[in-house]
Amino acid sequence: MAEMAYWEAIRRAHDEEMANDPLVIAMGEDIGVAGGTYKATLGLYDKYGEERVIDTPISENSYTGIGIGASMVGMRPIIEIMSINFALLALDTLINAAAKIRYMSGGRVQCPIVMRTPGGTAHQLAAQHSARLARMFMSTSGLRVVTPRGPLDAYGMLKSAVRCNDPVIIIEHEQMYNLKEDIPDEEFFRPLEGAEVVREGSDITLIGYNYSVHLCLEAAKRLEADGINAEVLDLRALKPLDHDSIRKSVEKTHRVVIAEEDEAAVGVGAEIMAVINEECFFALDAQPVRVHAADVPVPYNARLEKAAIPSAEDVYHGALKVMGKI
Amino acid sequence: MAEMAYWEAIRRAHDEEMANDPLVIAMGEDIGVAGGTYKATLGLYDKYGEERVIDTPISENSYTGIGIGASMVGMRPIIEIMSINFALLALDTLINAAAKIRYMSGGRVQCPIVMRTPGGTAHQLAAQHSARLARMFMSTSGLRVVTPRGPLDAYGMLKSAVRCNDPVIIIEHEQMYNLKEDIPDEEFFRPLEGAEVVREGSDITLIGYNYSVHLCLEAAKRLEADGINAEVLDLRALKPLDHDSIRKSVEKTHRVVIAEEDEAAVGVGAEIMAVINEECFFALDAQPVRVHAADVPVPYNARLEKAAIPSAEDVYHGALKVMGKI
Amino acid sequence: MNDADKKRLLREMIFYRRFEDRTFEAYMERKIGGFLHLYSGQEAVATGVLEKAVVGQGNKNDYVITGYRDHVHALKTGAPAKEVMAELYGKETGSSRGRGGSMHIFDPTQNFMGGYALVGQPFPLAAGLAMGCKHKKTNQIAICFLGDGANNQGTFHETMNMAKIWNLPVLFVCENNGYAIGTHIDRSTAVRDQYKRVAAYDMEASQHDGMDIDIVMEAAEKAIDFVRSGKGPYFLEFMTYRFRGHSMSDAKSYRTREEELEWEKRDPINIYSKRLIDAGLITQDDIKAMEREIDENMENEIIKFAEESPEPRVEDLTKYVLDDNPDPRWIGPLQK
Amino acid sequence: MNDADKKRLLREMIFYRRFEDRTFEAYMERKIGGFLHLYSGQEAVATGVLEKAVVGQGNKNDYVITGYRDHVHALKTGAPAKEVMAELYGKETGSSRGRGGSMHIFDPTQNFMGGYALVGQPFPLAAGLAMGCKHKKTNQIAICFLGDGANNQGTFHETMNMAKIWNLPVLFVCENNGYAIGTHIDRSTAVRDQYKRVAAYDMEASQHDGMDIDIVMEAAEKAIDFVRSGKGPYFLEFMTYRFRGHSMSDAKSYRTREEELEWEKRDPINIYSKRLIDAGLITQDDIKAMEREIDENMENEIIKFAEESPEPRVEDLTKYVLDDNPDPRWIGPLQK
Ligand SMILES: Cc1ncc(C[n+]2csc(CCOP(=O)(O)OP(=O)(O)O)c2C)c(N)n1
Ligand SMILES: Cc1ncc(C[n+]2csc(CCOP(=O)(O)OP(=O)(O)O)c2C)c(N)n1
Ligand SMILES: [Mg+2]
Ligand SMILES: [Mg+2]
Repeated sequence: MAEMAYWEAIRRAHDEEMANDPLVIAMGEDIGVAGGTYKATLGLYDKYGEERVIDTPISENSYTGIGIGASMVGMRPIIEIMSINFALLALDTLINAAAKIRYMSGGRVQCPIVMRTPGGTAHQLAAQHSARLARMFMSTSGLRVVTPRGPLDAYGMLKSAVRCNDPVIIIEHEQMYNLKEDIPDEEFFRPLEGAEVVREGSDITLIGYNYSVHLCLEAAKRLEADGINAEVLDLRALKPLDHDSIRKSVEKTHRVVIAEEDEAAVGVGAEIMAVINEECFFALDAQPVRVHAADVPVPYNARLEKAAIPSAEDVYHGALKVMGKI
Repeated sequence: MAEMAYWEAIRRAHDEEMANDPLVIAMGEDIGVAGGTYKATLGLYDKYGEERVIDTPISENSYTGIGIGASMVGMRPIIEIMSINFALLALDTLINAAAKIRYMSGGRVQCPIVMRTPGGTAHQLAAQHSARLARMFMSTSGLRVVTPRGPLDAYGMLKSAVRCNDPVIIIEHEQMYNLKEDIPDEEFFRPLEGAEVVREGSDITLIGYNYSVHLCLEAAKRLEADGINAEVLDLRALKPLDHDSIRKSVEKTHRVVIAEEDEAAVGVGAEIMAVINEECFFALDAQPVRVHAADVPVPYNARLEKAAIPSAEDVYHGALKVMGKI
Repeated sequence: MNDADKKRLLREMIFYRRFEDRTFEAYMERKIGGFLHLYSGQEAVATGVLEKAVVGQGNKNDYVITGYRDHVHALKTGAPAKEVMAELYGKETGSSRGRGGSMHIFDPTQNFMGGYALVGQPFPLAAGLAMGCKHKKTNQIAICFLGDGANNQGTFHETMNMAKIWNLPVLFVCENNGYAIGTHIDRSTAVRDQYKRVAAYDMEASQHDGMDIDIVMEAAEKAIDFVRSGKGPYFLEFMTYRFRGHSMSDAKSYRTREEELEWEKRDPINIYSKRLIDAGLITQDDIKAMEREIDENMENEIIKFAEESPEPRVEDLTKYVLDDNPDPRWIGPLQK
Repeated sequence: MNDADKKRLLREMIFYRRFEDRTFEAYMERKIGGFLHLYSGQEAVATGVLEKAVVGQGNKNDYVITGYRDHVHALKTGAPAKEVMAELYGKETGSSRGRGGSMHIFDPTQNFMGGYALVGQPFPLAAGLAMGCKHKKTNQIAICFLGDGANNQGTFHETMNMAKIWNLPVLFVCENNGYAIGTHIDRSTAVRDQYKRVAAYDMEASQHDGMDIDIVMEAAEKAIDFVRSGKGPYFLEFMTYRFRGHSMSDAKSYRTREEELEWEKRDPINIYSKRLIDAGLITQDDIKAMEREIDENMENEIIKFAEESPEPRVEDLTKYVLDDNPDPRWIGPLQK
């Protein structure tokens, strides 16, 4: 057991998987000589060489495509996209190709790539560097999408993603790379499916994923002070989505807040709301509430930026509303 | 008043807007000499010349970007993307640029482009030619998204879109181009906002957009035979979404089916469901039902393709379920 | 190349032409749906290039990938014609189990890695296949066939650059038929000679007649040797013509009958059959007999198989979306 | 160019350097957030090129567009320094009303059409601006400044091709500083000389020293004449170097101190001031005085303005997403 930062956990997973299987490679901008913008591959260029830790040109669609092509002949590429905003450039190879190749080949060809990319607002990065976009991947058949909330999952899910035979998108968050957690020294894996109750509670369920889990946990603490016992559910996997865990928790608490940092409507929260309607409508004692970002491109000014995205405070207020306290 | 096909209506709107304003241009693959895959610009190359009806190379991201740049200096480009699947190649210029330029310039620069593109399944076009994707545009701040269900809107909304100062995405459908409707001979406009009740009813609301409105209308007819009086609401505009009309109809009928052809979860239907939860939860007498496509890339085989996408029959069954009849 | 091989090659090209003609008929009879893009006129390119590659030897094959005009490329790698036809019929026995259709033929048992409908998308996929070969040191190469119009897509540029800097064993074959659907190359492309464009990546390239299979084979042999010997990527351009419309609904209003006739005079099958006849290797009658035999086989074996094969079961709609037998260690569910 | 202009040019370059230095300080004081990419070392390029374009004349200006390293380009077009600094401070008086920040300076009153954070995105936007100029027959041109790394993006290729076939009045200026963040050009790009890449589009191009503003101006004048006279696009490459890290958090581990020192010897400000001193136009003391005056102005006018300006109001969060005063005829609501 040792404390490890999120970025170190990712780096360790890379290292172990590359040591384990020579077919595992990493690709991305500045991941080699420079060690990666968030240090996810620090030192691995020296250890595994430039043919396995590949610095790419600024050509997102095609280096993703090259990773996909390599995966079709058995390689296991871990593709880093420096920021999820740039992933919009790679949606053709990712969505039109990787997500569909297994299906349109009648199951005869597979694309076991991993794409890692941080989404989310950080510190005033403005409209072109603050998108979240989880929703776009989550709505695409043929992909797996996961959102590790901390080092444990960041490590264990990356390792699983490398071994899984499907294209897996791992959505990280700029504000989580320095987050720390105790991690076992022995190798372990964390599954790519299944939501997780990260705090047991009985009065209300706060549902989050990626960074918003932390907002939920903070809100739960504040609710406790008010005598409200909140359960926090980390979705972990957005696709496939774990309906059972959602239903179970709602059937227990009868009240829900869904918290996400995402930009706008038609998001993960909407889908959760729909699933709750479809699977446990009559278990609800109150109208579920979505806590999400304002429907604006993210502004540069710090005050506006803060106003644009949800805080733990907003989740707390959402919960009070559901509880009928405001 | 004369009967006009959907494609003719679009062609007429192009023609009138180009005659009205020399700053209006059209761009796209094979839209000039060849007149457009769906004939939306037939004859206009001869009439307005190659500098205004521009055949582009197969370079979706950049010709969209060129249209955006031109719009920043006052031009009014109508950009055709031959199939919405190819629009994935253009999301960088469309979403990272066009949708954000007004905001990140503090309102000082605008991008009045129109992008027209058909989404949807047609006749066994398979996974790479059958995407629908409305959801991806609908969830992007800074865009307007409309889905004309017939010639009247196809004509009147395109004309409004050309004059509007925002980037407008018009999502057409391969199966609607030959659909006919009576259209006034005099020029008219149809607004880019506002849902429309296309059939009044009192027992249940069937909500659709784009092609699925026709599924709803057909289902409504069948329900009538069963003595169920269905209201059909065409959303028309996905962004901004007309919450009022949705609420009004739900408050009247207390029961909802949402029908869409889209691929999977996190779709338009999920958002409608969330809006209903948020705005008229207690008006609901039954759990709302989504009728949507299976969560698969679209298969080639005709039988599988049919099974993958919803039919009027499925909407009808959804309605019966909501009515407690099955 | 011995005489038997020459006759075989001629037979192959005739077979490919007949195969495409037959799919056209089946399309008219509504046995085939979707888009159907035929290869008629361009046979010498795929046949000639792949004759010089490793094909028909299963997983020892070089990797081949292309666009939506993919039947012939698949067939020449060794994909069974019955299965390709069954795919067009949307049958469970089809190359892609009826899920892909004409634009998405796959046969990984022959390393045919698919036809793709997004123009330009196969460029990076091909470079990726090559990266895999290089990495695994298998001495295989990747061959990517695409049209002239595809070269205007950003993926062309991005991929050429990476193929070069990483020295990937990939052969790009540009089938320059002068048109992207209805748009003539001169109206879409700043440079007519496509092979000149890769000078921007310091890549080896050359341009050749694509209607004469002997010329194609000679050029291909050199290029494949170059690539296989580890010298890096190569870009081969062949000047050719498609005799039919872009796909089924094409009225061909964008080109003149004169232009078509000019090219039809250079039909690759006529050029090659004349050459073999002139050399005394074969007679007109032999060719007639060959055609008859091909047609019989087409009906009695290939079409029959496609017709009689079962359709996919609707219960299997959601198969093949993700791995249908995933390892629970990686997938879960999470132990609670 | 007369002596006063020469002195003005020197002053401008010194001002730009000081401006960037000052933003660095403000960033350290946390007055500025986000990413901050400084232009120090490359001043001769934007200053020299735009000196030969139409700038500072409001809507008569040529259109200018660039990436995220955009302060100096904006300033040289005529964007008020106060407003650019206020933008970095996130203030309502900023060039982009505090919504854009360092990477997104806009000043449409001077036809400065923005800084963009997506590498390669300005290529097509620039061609579009040029299309507008051509269409409206205004005799303006569009000028696009981008780095060497951007040339590997697909938009480079797609846009060069269209700019050429449509004969657009656009000047592409490649500021080749040898690096894309931490990746040296030789490791990312098959061809080191960027101007050679546009031969693939039959586009006019040339390469020049980007540290000597006289050389820059000479080359720019020719290129701008070419473009303005309707001969089509032009690609100008300047060899330059950024003296600072890519952005604030850059340890520059990817390059050697020797390389940096080599380039620092060729500081464009030193080269030009030495030339003016040698020609007897100015003395070292004059320059010192100039610097003092610049610094005073920087603090008393520019920084003061930025500091004292108000922040945007939170109530205005949702302004500027769409047209805030749309015409109801086009927008609705629908009459029911
Ligand atoms: C990304 C994308 N854009 C547009 C299309 C529509 N489209 C299909 S084929 C084609 C022309 C391609 O021409 P070329 O590459 O020369 O191949 P050819 O058909 O001549 O063999 C176009 C534009 C597409 N399928 N994909
Ligand atoms: C599409 C995209 N990919 C990656 C990045 C991350 N990134 C920012 S600047 C940069 C390097 C660009 O280098 P160059 O074009 O040479 O410009 P320079 O910074 O040297 O001025 C990269 C990779 C980005 N902003 N956008
Ligand atoms: Mg072609
Ligand atoms: Mg650079």
